[in-house]
Amino acid sequence: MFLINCPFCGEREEKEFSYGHEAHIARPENPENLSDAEWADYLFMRKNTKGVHLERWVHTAGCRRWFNMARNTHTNEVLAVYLMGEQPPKEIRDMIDGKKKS
Amino acid sequence: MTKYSIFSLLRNAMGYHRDWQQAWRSPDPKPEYDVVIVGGGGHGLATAYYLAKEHGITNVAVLEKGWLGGGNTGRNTTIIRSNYLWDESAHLYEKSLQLYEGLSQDINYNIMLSQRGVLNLAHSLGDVRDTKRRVYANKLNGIDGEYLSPAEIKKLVPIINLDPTIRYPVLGSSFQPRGGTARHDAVAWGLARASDARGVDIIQNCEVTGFDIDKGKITGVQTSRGQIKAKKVGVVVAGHCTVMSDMAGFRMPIESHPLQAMVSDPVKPIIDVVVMSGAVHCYVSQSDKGELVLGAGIDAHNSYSQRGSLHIIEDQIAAVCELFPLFSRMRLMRQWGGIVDTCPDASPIISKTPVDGLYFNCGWGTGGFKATPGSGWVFAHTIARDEPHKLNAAFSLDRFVNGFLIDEHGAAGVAH
Amino acid sequence: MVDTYRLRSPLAHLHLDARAHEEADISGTGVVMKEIPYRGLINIRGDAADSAFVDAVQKAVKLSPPVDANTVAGKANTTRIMWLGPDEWLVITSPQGADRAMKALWKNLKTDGLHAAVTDSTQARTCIEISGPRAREVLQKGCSLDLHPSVFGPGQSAQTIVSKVAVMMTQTAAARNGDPTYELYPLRSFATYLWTWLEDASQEYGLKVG
Amino acid sequence: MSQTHRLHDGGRIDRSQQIDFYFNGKLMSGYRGDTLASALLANGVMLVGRSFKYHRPRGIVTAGTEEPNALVQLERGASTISNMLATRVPLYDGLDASSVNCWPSPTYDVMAVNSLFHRILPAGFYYKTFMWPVSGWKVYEHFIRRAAGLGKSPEVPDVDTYDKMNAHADVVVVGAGPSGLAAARAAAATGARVMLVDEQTELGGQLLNERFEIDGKPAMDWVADVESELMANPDVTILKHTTAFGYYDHNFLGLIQNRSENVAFGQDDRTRQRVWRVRAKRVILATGAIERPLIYSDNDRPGCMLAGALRAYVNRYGVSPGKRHVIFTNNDDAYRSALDLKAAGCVVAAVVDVRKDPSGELVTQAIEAGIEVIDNSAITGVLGTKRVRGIEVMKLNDEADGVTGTSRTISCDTVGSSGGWNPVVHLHSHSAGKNTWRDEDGVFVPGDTLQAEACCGAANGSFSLAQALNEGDFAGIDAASHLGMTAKKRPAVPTANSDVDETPWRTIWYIPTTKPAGQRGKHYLDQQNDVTVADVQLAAREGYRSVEHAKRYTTLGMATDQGKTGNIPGHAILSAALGQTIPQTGTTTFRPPYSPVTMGALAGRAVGEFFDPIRRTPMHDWHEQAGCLWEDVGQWRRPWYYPADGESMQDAVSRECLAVRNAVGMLDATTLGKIDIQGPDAAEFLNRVYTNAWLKLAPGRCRYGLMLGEDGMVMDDGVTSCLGENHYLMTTTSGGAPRVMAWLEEWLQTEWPDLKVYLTSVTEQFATLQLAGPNARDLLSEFTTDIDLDNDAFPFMSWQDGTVGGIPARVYRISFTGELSYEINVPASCGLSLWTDVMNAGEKYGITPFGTETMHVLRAEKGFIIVGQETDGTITPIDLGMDWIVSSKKPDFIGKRSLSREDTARPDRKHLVGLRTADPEEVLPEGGQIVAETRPQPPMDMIGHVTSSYWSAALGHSIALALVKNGRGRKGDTVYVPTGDKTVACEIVEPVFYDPEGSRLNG
Ligand SMILES: Cc1cc2nc3c(=O)[nH]c(=O)nc-3n(C[C@H](O)[C@H](O)[C@H](O)COP(=O)(O)OP(=O)(O)OC[C@H]3O[C@@H](n4cnc5c(N)ncnc54)[C@H](O)[C@@H]3O)c2cc1C
Ligand SMILES: NC(=O)c1ccc[n+]([C@@H]2O[C@H](COP(=O)([O-])OP(=O)(O)OC[C@H]3O[C@@H](n4cnc5c(N)ncnc54)[C@H](O)[C@@H]3O)[C@@H](O)[C@H]2O)c1
Ligand SMILES: Cc1cc2nc3c(=O)[nH]c(=O)nc-3n(C[C@H](O)[C@H](O)[C@H](O)COP(=O)(O)O)c2cc1C
Ligand SMILES: [Zn+2]
Repeated sequence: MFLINCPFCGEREEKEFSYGHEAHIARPENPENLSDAEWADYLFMRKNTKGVHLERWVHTAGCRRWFNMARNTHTNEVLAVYLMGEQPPKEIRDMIDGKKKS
Repeated sequence: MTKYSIFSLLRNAMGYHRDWQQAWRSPDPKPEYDVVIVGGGGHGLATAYYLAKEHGITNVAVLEKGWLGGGNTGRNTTIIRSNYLWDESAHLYEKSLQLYEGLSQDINYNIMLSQRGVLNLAHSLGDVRDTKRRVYANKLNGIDGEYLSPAEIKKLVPIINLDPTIRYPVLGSSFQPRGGTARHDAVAWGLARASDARGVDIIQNCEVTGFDIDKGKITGVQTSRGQIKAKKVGVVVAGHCTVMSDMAGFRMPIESHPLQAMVSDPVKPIIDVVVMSGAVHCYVSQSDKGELVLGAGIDAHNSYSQRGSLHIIEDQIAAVCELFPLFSRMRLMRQWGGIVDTCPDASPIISKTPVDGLYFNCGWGTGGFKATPGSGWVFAHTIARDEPHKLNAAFSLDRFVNGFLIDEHGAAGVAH
Repeated sequence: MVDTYRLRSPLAHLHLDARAHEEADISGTGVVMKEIPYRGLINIRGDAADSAFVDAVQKAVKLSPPVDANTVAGKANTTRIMWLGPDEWLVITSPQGADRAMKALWKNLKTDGLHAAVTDSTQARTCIEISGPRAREVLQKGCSLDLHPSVFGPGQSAQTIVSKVAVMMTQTAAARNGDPTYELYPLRSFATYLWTWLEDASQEYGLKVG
Repeated sequence: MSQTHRLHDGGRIDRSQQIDFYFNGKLMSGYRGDTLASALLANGVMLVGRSFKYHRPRGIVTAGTEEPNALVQLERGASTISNMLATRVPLYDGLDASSVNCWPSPTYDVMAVNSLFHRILPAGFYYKTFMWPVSGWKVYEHFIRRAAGLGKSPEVPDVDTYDKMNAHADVVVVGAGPSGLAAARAAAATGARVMLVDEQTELGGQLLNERFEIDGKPAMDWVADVESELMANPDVTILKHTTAFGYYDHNFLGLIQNRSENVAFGQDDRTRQRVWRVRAKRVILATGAIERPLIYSDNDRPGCMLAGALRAYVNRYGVSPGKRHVIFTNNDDAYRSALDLKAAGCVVAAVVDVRKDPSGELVTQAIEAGIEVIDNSAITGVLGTKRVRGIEVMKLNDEADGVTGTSRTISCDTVGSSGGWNPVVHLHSHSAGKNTWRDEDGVFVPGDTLQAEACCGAANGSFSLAQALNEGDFAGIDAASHLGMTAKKRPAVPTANSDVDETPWRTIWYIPTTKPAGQRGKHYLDQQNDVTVADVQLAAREGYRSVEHAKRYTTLGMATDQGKTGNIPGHAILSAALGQTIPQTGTTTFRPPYSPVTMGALAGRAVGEFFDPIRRTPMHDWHEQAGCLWEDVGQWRRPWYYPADGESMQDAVSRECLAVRNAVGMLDATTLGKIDIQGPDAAEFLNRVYTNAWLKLAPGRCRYGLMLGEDGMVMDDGVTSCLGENHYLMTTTSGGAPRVMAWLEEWLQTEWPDLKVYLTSVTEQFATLQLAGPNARDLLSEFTTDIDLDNDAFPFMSWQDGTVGGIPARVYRISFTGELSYEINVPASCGLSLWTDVMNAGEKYGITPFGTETMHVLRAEKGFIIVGQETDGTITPIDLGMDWIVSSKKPDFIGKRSLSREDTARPDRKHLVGLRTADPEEVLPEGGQIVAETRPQPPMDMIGHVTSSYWSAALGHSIALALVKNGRGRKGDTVYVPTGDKTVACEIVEPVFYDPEGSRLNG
């Protein structure tokens, strides 16, 4: 069971949180202008990265706030926690890019 | 291939079992195959087997990054049933169950199919309604199934707690008598042996690390053991399918989650059917060796760690103890996890892809062991003919675009 | 105010008063528990960085909403404000002070130009107070927070889970002998489960109803 | 005295406290401090049970958790426990144990015939046979399954209770041997919060079994000193008889504590066992090492033990395991056993050593003590079946892969073998810690890990006492310093005197005989599952080459001991058979639990009434007293119906329905979700989450809304009211409330943070009394003076504030029953009081309390949907015929785009329709499948299913709602519902059966 550092309440066990799946999927501005395939991409297609995964969590049993988290899905290591609306810290972006290059 | 039988066993006993052949060879990869199957789980092996058997395509390699059957095939709770709600699913899983029923003889390897019957319990009025709906649908699809009252359940599972005052009392159940379990490893090994006998190369410790795609058409795969050319490639890697689709350059509607299972210490027979409860989240059967084989639901988060969290098990075991208070004093002997590939509509994808000659079979999530032969059978057809069989036509990747989903969440409870 | 004879607390059916009467001598027990119903509980939302909001709260209840996570402003048994999240607080008042606080908060916070919310939750929860030398152990049976006094001392608060029940929780000033006192605020529909569970978990230490 | 094998003195047992116990029904006695195993041995009992497959007689092998053989069924009836290790059961008064897997007794076991067929029962034989005839398998399986299992499951529910404790620590030390004690002491000295855990009943670890000295005093005195020092520190928690069973991600440990001395029963109101869920900042694993057996022919005979176990029994329990002992070793440590046996006055017939000219100090001591040392030799056979009678010894050849010369027989009844030690890397491995192979002595030692963890002492492959103490001390300090803590006064590092010069081990995994494996006796690797060297070799030969295949094919390491003694030798044998190195082969995966964990303890208190909370409304007690039956809705319990004496469900529901249609009924609607919405953008927010338009709802008015998922499917519904400017109250379904609240917050916080809206759940703030029926207005008017109930002043779909019965109330005029209806919301604490008053006053109006079933019938008569019944996650509003609620003007709302996909836009999707059965008395089964044409036999094409179906007392005929493919295009058609024994014909009709004009709810 993970120990998750809620950016507002501090460290709590995973059971207090709900998982919100992949982060940074913005809802399209004008859905009506999208093709079915583009809409399906938004609705269903997910990164599911093996390695550094950017995801969302919500502190359900605590402050009820949503936040982002970078976690290695292979090792379950939590690499960073950052607020909604923020981009992942630079070192995380580098990790992801580094991975892309390799 | 030496035929397995009581006679060959006796004959070999004379020679201290020194003369048994290898169940399958461990050849080096050839430079080129007609078909490369990526993933040596049950589904990949079944695909290779039926390619050879049904379609005469024998220049086939199964590439497995670890040991064959070491993925979800080797870690599932082995529940087999075909009583799914929607026609598309029911037909596919029923095909699979029928293939299972003849598989031991077909592949000459005893997979220990045990059709002891599967119960899916209902604990609320809503459950009852959904369960009956599924049973009615099953019947009209020609699938065996009944709805049982608590009294009828008691006859099948005398030890279950039917006290109507418990938190979530058992109000009824569906029962599929032909459902049951099979020895998971034997399914993988038997299919490997039978495929090998038909000329399929089974290559373990060979990880696919990339695809060779030329003008939208597949030409081969990159592996940890070098490049292998292939006219067609079928990918059957369960939890790793998006790792593969990333390599091929298209997106999938799949997430990989830990799913845990566990066994108790071995005891004398005490429960004779498979009992599943979606509502209180547990399922139980007893293996031929005597362990209780137990499972529950997935961990919510994505993970490739092949480990899950303790709290999932705590909740699940509480449910087991509620339903079977006498298991409270029994002990867990081992727990483990798999990486399951969940699809938004809880149905699999057996499909052509945007890349010519590249086919994907995935999304079985928590419930694909029961589909192993059927999945291989339709996937072999899809690869051989470059078009789906009518049994898997609905399970295409396109359905996420056009909306023809096959949503098995609502009525199937846990999908094992 | 409603006639008190009409009020029935979420745990009334457990007849705790009668038990408290019977078990009046609480010396030597490990755990003492009681229900404190009808405290004013008012949920407020707003932006703590906005001085207009802070001033409005201050004006209404003479306290500023705490900005430190997991803390409570104000003294036990007086009006307090519990931090619930970065933009959410719970104002706790005496039963008598509830209506007045609600009105004052509404009046001050619901003014033009201020985006704030005020919601009466007085009826939605009850308070279970648990104290005694073994109170912490009882809670730790069902709560995964670290309740060690160095971490969760008087004035600390949290929203968390005890057994399977979501609670707002705070530690009020420790007793003179150092034994802690905790207040748990579960939703009223869960109160019976939580009380019964705590009672069961307390058995081995000796429990009295206070 | 029955304790024939008890030594005259010595041991840590309390001879003043005799304890009587039963084994296989026979009364025996031992002392406090004994384990069941030591007491059995004291009584001369070595044969404890039978093995799984061949039913071979099996004895006690070890003195600890690694025990593969000595399984017993502990106690009987409700407190029985299967497959308990005799070596880990502390003796208590009246203990009642019996052998497993044998009948009638371990001495004479009928199933031992299996052993005769062992030649045709090699690994995996069942995969090769039982296939013909096809129908035969069912019969074979029946017999195979009958033979399954070792012990027995209880047959009655558990009598004990369990609980859990959550804990946090700076440093958790697992293992309280010298290394763990040193670590705990060093860490505690820094002020860190330390938790020290050991599965044994006493601290000391291996020291309990030895005659070592530390800091110049007997080692156990040192242990006692450390213990009292730690006990005095309030920040140290010591848990004895507590096993760390699993090590999970993010430094989370699961421990299981035996809380009662008597492992089979709880005592003094306490729970029998407790699971500790521990979050550690740092973890120190000082879990020691497990001695590994030498794998010689017929090494499973009762009397074949581990060398270390022999001295454990002598030193710790004052028991001589046998009358004549032989030590068989590849290392010097086993000589300690010989010396300790000898010192205790036991007979040591010989030490057989596989090494040539062993020369360490302990060897010299043994020779000086007059013990015969037979070097460069191997045990090639064991005499005796139910107890060792002697051994055969031959010289090893140079490669140690064969034996030479003539065999010599040594008579003895006990053999203690030692093939070296394996660090207990289990916990380290649970959370993906790696292990590395150390070639010089052939052991896997812990390698890299992701956790904040360190290993020390024998667990780290450091086998000497001095090393254990040193490493432990360092690990303790190091762990604390990672947390920024240092000791003001650093305690001195303990010193040991026990370290002596030792000859290196000679690692021989397989002790040869004159014939290949399997042809002369059996070399057991996994004693519990009867896995032999020949089995592993067969697996390799047959292509099961991966260590994981070999494991599964042979079942090596899959028994209750999980291969603690047998795995590594087994993997070595496999490596040899494949011609590769052991690290190439690798190990199988270590998985929790370290040793079996009681399921009841994992469930803890969360069983029975605590399995899951029941949510109670303020009126719960009233309903209960009124004798209602309950329906579970989410976690809520709601009245389902209120049967009068002797009334059937149908009668009760019909009575309730008619009361609402003709008089007035009252429903407890408290459970409906209620969300308070405030903020300048509240209307805009509603506009985005609902399918219909919300910008123009005036204060005082209510509107029904449907919420879709982004996939266009109906997710929830409810009525939302405008309470004032920028202030709304949304209601949701009872079961869906938490999900809807979470869903709305998610949109606000993640997608639309710019919207100024605050949401607060107020479900529990109110008690909600729903009055429905033609008399509702008259009845309500008796309770209020300040609410104008006139139809014009208070029309359908509006609300008013006021007082009801003197209680401040908000009354909504909304209706789910199709009747004139008011929902009265009062402060929750007043709910019961008002309910009671209204019930009393309502008598003259014919008031009847009604439950969810009646509500469902009434709404079905009106064709109102229930989300989750008419919908199942695949249904759009258009499917439901609710196009009217889907705004075509709004550019967007959640789910809108999905409605225009190819499949969702199809005109012939399933539609909600009504069904009228040809026979008006016939009530269709809910869930029944609908066909357009029947066939004599399945399969039949299904076109839909019955979603709701009831007897309508008001209409005098049955009614049903259904989802049918192209249903709206089939109005008037006859369709069929095959129900198994018959087929019911019905007509497709409009889904509204009652008062289609809505005059009643508007009136
Ligand atoms: C705990 C648990 C319980 C379950 N219980 C049930 C049940 O009771 N009933 C049921 O029907 N189903 C159950 N399932 C689901 C079922 O196990 C799976 O759906 C099914 O086994 C999938 O088979 P597969 O062959 O597709 O995948 P796998 O067996 O996972 O095979 C995929 C293979 O692909 C390999 N691979 C991955 N990447 C690469 C690469 N790059 N190159 C080469 N090879 C690669 C993997 O190593 C793996 O061996 C359960 C699953 C789990 C985890
Ligand atoms: N000379 C040799 O060949 C040799 C080999 C091995 C050990 N030893 C001796 O053993 C001792 C090693 O000391 P140490 O402290 O490293 O180990 P130890 O064996 O003394 O202590 C380990 C303790 O950990 C406990 N333990 C193991 N797993 C556990 C779990 N999961 N949960 C709870 N408890 C658990 C064990 O019961 C034991 O009490 C020294 O005295 C050393 O001389 C000698
Ligand atoms: C149906 C089934 C039954 C099992 N029975 C046992 C068993 O009796 N003993 C055992 O140790 N493991 C048993 N296992 C678990 C395996 O040992 C192993 O944990 C699992 O296959 C996952 O592999 P891994 O732990 O090596 O990752 C069983 C697994 C399955 C799927
Ligand atoms: Zn938080």
